[in-house]
Amino acid sequence: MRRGGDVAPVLSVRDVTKGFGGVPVLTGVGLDLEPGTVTALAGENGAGKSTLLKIASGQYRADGGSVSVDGHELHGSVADAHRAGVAIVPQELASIPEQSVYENLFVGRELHRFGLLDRRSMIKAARSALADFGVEIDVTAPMRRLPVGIQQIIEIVKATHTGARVLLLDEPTSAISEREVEQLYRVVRRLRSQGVAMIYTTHKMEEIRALADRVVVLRDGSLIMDQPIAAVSDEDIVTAMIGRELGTLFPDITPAGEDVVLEIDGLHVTGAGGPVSLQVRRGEIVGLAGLVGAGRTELLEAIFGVRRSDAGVIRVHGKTLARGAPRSAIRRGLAMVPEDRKASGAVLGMSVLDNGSLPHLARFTRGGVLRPRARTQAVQQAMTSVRLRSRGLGQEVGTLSGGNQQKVVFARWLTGEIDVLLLDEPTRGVDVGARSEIYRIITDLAAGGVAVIMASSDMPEILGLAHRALVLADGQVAGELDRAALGADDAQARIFTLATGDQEAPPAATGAATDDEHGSEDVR
Amino acid sequence: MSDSTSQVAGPDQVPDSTELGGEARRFSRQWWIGLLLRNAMLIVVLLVICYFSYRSARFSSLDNVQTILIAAAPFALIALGQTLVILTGGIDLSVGSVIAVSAMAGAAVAKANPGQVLLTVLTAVLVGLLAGAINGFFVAVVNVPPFIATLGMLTAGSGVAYAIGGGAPINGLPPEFGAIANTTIFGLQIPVLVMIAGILVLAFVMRRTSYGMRVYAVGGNRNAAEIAGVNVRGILFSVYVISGVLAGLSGVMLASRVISGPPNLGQGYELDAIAAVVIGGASLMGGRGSIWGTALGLILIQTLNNGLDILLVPAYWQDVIKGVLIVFAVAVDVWTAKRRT
Amino acid sequence: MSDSTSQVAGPDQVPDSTELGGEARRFSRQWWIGLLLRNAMLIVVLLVICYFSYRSARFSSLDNVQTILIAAAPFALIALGQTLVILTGGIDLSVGSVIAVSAMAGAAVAKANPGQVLLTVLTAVLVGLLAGAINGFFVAVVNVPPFIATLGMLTAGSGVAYAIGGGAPINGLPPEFGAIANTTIFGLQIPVLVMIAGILVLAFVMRRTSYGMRVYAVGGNRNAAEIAGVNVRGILFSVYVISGVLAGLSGVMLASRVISGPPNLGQGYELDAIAAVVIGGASLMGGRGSIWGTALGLILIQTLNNGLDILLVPAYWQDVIKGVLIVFAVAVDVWTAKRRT
Amino acid sequence: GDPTRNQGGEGGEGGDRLRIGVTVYDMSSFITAGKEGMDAYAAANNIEVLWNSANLDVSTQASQMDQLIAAGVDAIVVVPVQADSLQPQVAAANAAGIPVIPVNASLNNPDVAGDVQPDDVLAGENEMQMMADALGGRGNIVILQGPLGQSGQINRQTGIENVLAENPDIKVLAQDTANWKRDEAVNKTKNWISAYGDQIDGVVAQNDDMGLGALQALKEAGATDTPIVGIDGIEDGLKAVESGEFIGTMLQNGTVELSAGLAVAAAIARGEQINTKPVYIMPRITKDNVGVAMEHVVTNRQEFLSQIPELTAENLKTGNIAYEGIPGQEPGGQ
Ligand SMILES: Nc1ncnc2c1ncn2[C@@H]1O[C@H](COP(=O)(O)OP(=O)(O)OP(=O)(O)O)[C@@H](O)[C@H]1O
Ligand SMILES: Nc1ncnc2c1ncn2[C@@H]1O[C@H](COP(=O)(O)OP(=O)(O)OP(=O)(O)O)[C@@H](O)[C@H]1O
Ligand SMILES: O[C@@H]1[C@@H](O)[C@H](O)OC[C@H]1O
Ligand SMILES: [Mg+2]
Ligand SMILES: [Mg+2]
Repeated sequence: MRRGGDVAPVLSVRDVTKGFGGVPVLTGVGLDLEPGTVTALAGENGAGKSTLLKIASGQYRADGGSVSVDGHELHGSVADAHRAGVAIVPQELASIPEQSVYENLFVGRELHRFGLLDRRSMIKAARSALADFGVEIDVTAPMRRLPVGIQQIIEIVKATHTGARVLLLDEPTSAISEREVEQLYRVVRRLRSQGVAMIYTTHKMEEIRALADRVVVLRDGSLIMDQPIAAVSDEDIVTAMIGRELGTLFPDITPAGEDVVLEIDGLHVTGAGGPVSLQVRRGEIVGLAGLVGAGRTELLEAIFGVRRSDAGVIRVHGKTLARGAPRSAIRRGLAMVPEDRKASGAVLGMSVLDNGSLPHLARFTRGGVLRPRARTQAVQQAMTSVRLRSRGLGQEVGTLSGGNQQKVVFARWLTGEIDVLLLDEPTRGVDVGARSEIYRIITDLAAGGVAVIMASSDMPEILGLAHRALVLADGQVAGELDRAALGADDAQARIFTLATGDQEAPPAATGAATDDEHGSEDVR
Repeated sequence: MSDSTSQVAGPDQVPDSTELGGEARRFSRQWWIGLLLRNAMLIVVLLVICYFSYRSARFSSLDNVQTILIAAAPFALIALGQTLVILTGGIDLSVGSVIAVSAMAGAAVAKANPGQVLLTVLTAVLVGLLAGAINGFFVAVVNVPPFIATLGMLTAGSGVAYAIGGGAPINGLPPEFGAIANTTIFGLQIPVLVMIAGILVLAFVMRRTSYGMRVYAVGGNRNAAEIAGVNVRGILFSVYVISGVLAGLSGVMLASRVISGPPNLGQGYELDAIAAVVIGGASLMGGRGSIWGTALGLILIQTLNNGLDILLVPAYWQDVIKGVLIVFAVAVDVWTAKRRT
Repeated sequence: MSDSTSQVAGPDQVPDSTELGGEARRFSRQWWIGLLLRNAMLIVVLLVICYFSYRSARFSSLDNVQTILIAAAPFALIALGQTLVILTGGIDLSVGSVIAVSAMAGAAVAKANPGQVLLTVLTAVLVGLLAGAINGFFVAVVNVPPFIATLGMLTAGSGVAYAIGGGAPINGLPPEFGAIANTTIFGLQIPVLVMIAGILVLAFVMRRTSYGMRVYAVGGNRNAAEIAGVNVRGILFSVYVISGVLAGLSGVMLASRVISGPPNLGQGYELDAIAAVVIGGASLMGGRGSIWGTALGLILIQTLNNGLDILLVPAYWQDVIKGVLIVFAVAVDVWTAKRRT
Repeated sequence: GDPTRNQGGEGGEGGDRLRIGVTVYDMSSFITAGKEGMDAYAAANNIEVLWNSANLDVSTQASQMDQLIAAGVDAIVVVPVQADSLQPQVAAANAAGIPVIPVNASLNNPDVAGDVQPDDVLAGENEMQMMADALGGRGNIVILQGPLGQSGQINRQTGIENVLAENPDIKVLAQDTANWKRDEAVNKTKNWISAYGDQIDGVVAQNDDMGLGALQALKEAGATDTPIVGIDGIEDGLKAVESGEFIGTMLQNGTVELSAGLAVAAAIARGEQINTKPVYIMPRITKDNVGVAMEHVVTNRQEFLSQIPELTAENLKTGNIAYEGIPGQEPGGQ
């Protein structure tokens, strides 16, 4: 245990308070970070974690209390914090879409030669820094072309390479999968050994266990636990977070029906792999696993029609669906929860009520005129079912905490009838308490006959919820695991093997995996 | 403070994003400060009005209010259309030219068919609609940036306006042409009535209909709107068409008021219209703004135009004062917005 | 597709975000198509030039190229400043007025101190700098939306320009005042040289210095830039100052070219300048655009202005043609950009 | 084909066909009417006109001058955007042996080869005198001005002030620019009506368009018998004179004035001896003589245009370039 007590803290937060529009969000939080330690910061969605980190990195000014680095007080300015050596990986990714990967990595600390930009060296350095994470991409490509997962890795690389003495990681792993998480662990441990003080926010217990020296829990803006990791059990942490005990995370799943609801045949996603063929039956939850960049997001987007596809047939209840036409998809009962809630999920400037009623707007109007009561009731109900924490339906979604935004993006589909639910990282950033609610809703929907495809980088989620999992690699189905296989001890290892393409059998480019109605034992 | 999880506005409470937390009690000091902060621009406008009323008794006379209203009407129409366009994250630079083209077209028809007032108005509106549809096509379908699509229309439209008159204004219009703008109903001239109707209808549409909500959604986040099933292209197209139609209406009313078709009518109006919208709190990035805000912006600009004339401030000093005041008004608004959260 | 993982531009290949993957082989059919698609706007511009050259031998004469260059110079300067401003996601509507104010100030100084050419230029530049600093202050520090801050300056500045001359132009300027714009070095007039220098210097700064990279970053994502330690306010302030200084320079050169101080000099130039920047591929949302692109946009606009005059196209048809062509050029560019990725 | 390709050299080759470059400030209605006069004169006199419009931008006009010089025209007629400008361009033209003739607005440049200007001071004096007479030398007026700084605005203002100096009992309540425009004038006047109510006894507008705007404002305010006077004699202005809504206007017939400008330029280019600086004196139009003006400007325009070449040639000889047979005008009288 590193908590010597005699080591001077690098970062100390004293009695910080903060409110928005008169509503307190932090109520007197104090925290000391010692060099070479990792502090896990946990708490429900909306507990105030991100707000605390934003104050520590100068993005917000605290209403009361102080933040100091090495005894020098920071005055709520990003520049101050930056100068003092505080770096942050924000929860909402802060990449510069039009700039290249290497420019994103080096902006603010550009490399020079004879006083001029040394692009060549930056490119080289960028490549090797990313190689550290096993990511090999064209670092001169613009950031906007990369999937969210890769962007998140780049954010991590950026923050970890600034030579910061205090590093604040706000849910750095929400969009990346196991393999990349492992690389992140390595980096965090290396930085710890170099004496960097870190706060690591996450909703995943494994990550807390794997990295943290100490765990701090916030609830409703107050600090209610600050303990060495060894001193607390997982249950202690969860109870501290949600103020109650959590039952089982994954509800039981009802067996799927027989008739096929969604049928994909030879779909070629423009610019991605393929062909992909698959079928989802009534009440079936199909998990999509794979590494970052495997093409899960692209596949879901193509099915829903927001991404172009070159060839293939999509059928819903046996009737062909026009490709590339999201509105007709919605009319046919499809719904989608996109991966990137900020870019394509919520309209951040609009209220919870408006966001919540957007997908099924026609249900809440008469002759084009809104029916306020029906609308409010339906949205209210949907939002309550996911335990949304907001100041009311009138709150702007952009001012909700990250996890609560995710809940809105998910719950807004619950206001009307749907047949097919396409989920892309549905619980990204959602706390354990609310997560179990979302899982319950997903299984309830399935039980009611909805066909679900769920892409997720959260392995337990796939293992615990899916009737069947498809593993994607390079835009194609590399293999399939049925319920039994998913329940087996080696499930995780097998998925990983399929995803990395290390298996004996090549990932035949066929839809073969799906023509087996009853699910095969193994990969073909 | 956030006592339990979700606190939701009751079904009959109109949920409003500017609403303060339910905690802040009515009429408390906090509440008053909040009220002031939320209505900074309104207060600025009221101060300006008070100043002019204090300086000249004539300013607040009923006659002068009429004068302000009739001067405001053609601006108001294009500012309304502009509000919708800006809410989608676009901009319509062409309104000034569309005014000119439809005024010229209307004037040409009126000259050839004296007495056919309805035909005249219809022609002007159709010309506006056509111009708007062209803008909308390039923005929504071809994906040309709105600035360029409508700048092209601004330039080309102005040329067409001149071409209609062979380079000259259309003079010698029949007096009936004047009826459009100069008929008075309930003591108000038709353009003023049209303006009031326009404001009420659009305010209703934007707050109470699904169309309004979709316009906000498209401007707030185009991708998200698309995934939520909004016909993004249709919405984009529609706002340019509405803007065009309103500009056409504005053009024919302006021309009717002076019974003439000058090809440079409306020149530069676009900037004043956009200014009104932005003063009213809209963001040029889209998704934020309101019809009421625009009305407030219009009142500020028109009040300044009128009051400074009454105080006999020379035109160029008027410009200086207007420029400075617009920036300060918005600065105050920005400053209070920061306090508000 | 997605043939393999890492495709990196070789170290000596200038890394450029528009570069196609290294895989596409040189001179293959693919490569040619890529080349065409990437340079759609250049091709449009070349086609326009070819057309004019074919229609009139006079167009491509050396004299006429000089005429185009000297006409382009004052626009080029403000378009360069505008490029930086737009890269940060802002807009500078005030350049037209800043041209007028600094021309009037320069003219006033020149009249009082005939022969003091340097003093004249310095005054104009300082006036531009001051105007830019005021814009920059309101945008960077007070957070007033750039559209409003610079619209205020546009309005107020135009008033000030008139006020300097008491509502009239400054007449009877000494012939020495003409030296600034009408002196020829190596066969090129000073404004042309200043324009060329401006383009080269700024192109260099934007590609090769951290300042340039940070300007892009601020426009690309303000928050990200801030977190990465970029002095966002400083950058924002600086681009408005640069734009102001260049407008000041542009103003004094314009006035010197005609040896006159007209208070309406530069009126409406802002739209042409912004158009050049956007035609050059910049996004008004910030973060995308380039000095070379702007230069291309300038060439398109100036070539049209000149060529249509030479072909004796009536002024109003010129507007129609210009408007249509600008939209089509950008439409082609947008269309090819879609094929490209 | 290239409209300019065949005529490369100095002076042209086809007989003594002339190529004359024209650059005007903008396509205003005045200029549009003037162009018709020029075209008529050019067609009858073997002249090719290279017509450019500067969109009210002085630097565009400079570029158009450069272009015309490079094209080697025989003379340049310029209707300047800005008085007192284009010094370097005039010098360059002179260096290339091309005479420059400003028309309608002055350049204040001693090196111009000719100068064809309206007497705007006199026009201002005349309109103000009409108003003074109508008011009986006593009352309150407002003045609507052209764009500040334009020579028309400055000189007409001087004329107005000259007459005001002789009429101390006429008070100017307000004066400001409405930029020659009707729609600006209507709002400006209405605002003044708000400020002064029925104290306004007369409106002096520096052109007809603004006077017509004032007329509308007065009508809206119910003050229909306020005297208004304008300048230009455009169709609607003449009609207002006819109907008594205007007490009068000063006729500046662009067709006649610009055609004279072209004629002077052509004569200079051909080396003919003429008065190179004739002055255009605007005739006073009142109810008594408005009929003839109306015929020339509106009702009988085609016929009038066909007479333009002859009329212009005649006027050049007599020296009264404004003569068009309006009752009160003398062919030779300046
Ligand atoms: N700009 C803002 N305006 C109003 N309220 C805000 C704003 N930012 C945050 N809040 C509120 O502050 C509370 C704390 O949010 P914060 O983002 O810190 O939560 P969090 O603990 O990071 O949650 P998550 O796990 O979902 O990321 C939330 O209730 C949120 O709605
Ligand atoms: N490690 C990588 N190396 C190269 N290209 C990658 C990599 N990761 C992603 N890509 C690119 O991303 C595309 C797939 O992105 P997509 O978002 O569909 O994947 P995903 O499986 O959903 O991953 P994520 O979980 O990050 O969203 C690929 O076509 C490829 O171009
Ligand atoms: O009379 C004016 C004329 O002299 C000017 O050239 O253009 C506008 C007219 O009203
Ligand atoms: Mg958070
Ligand atoms: Mg994904």
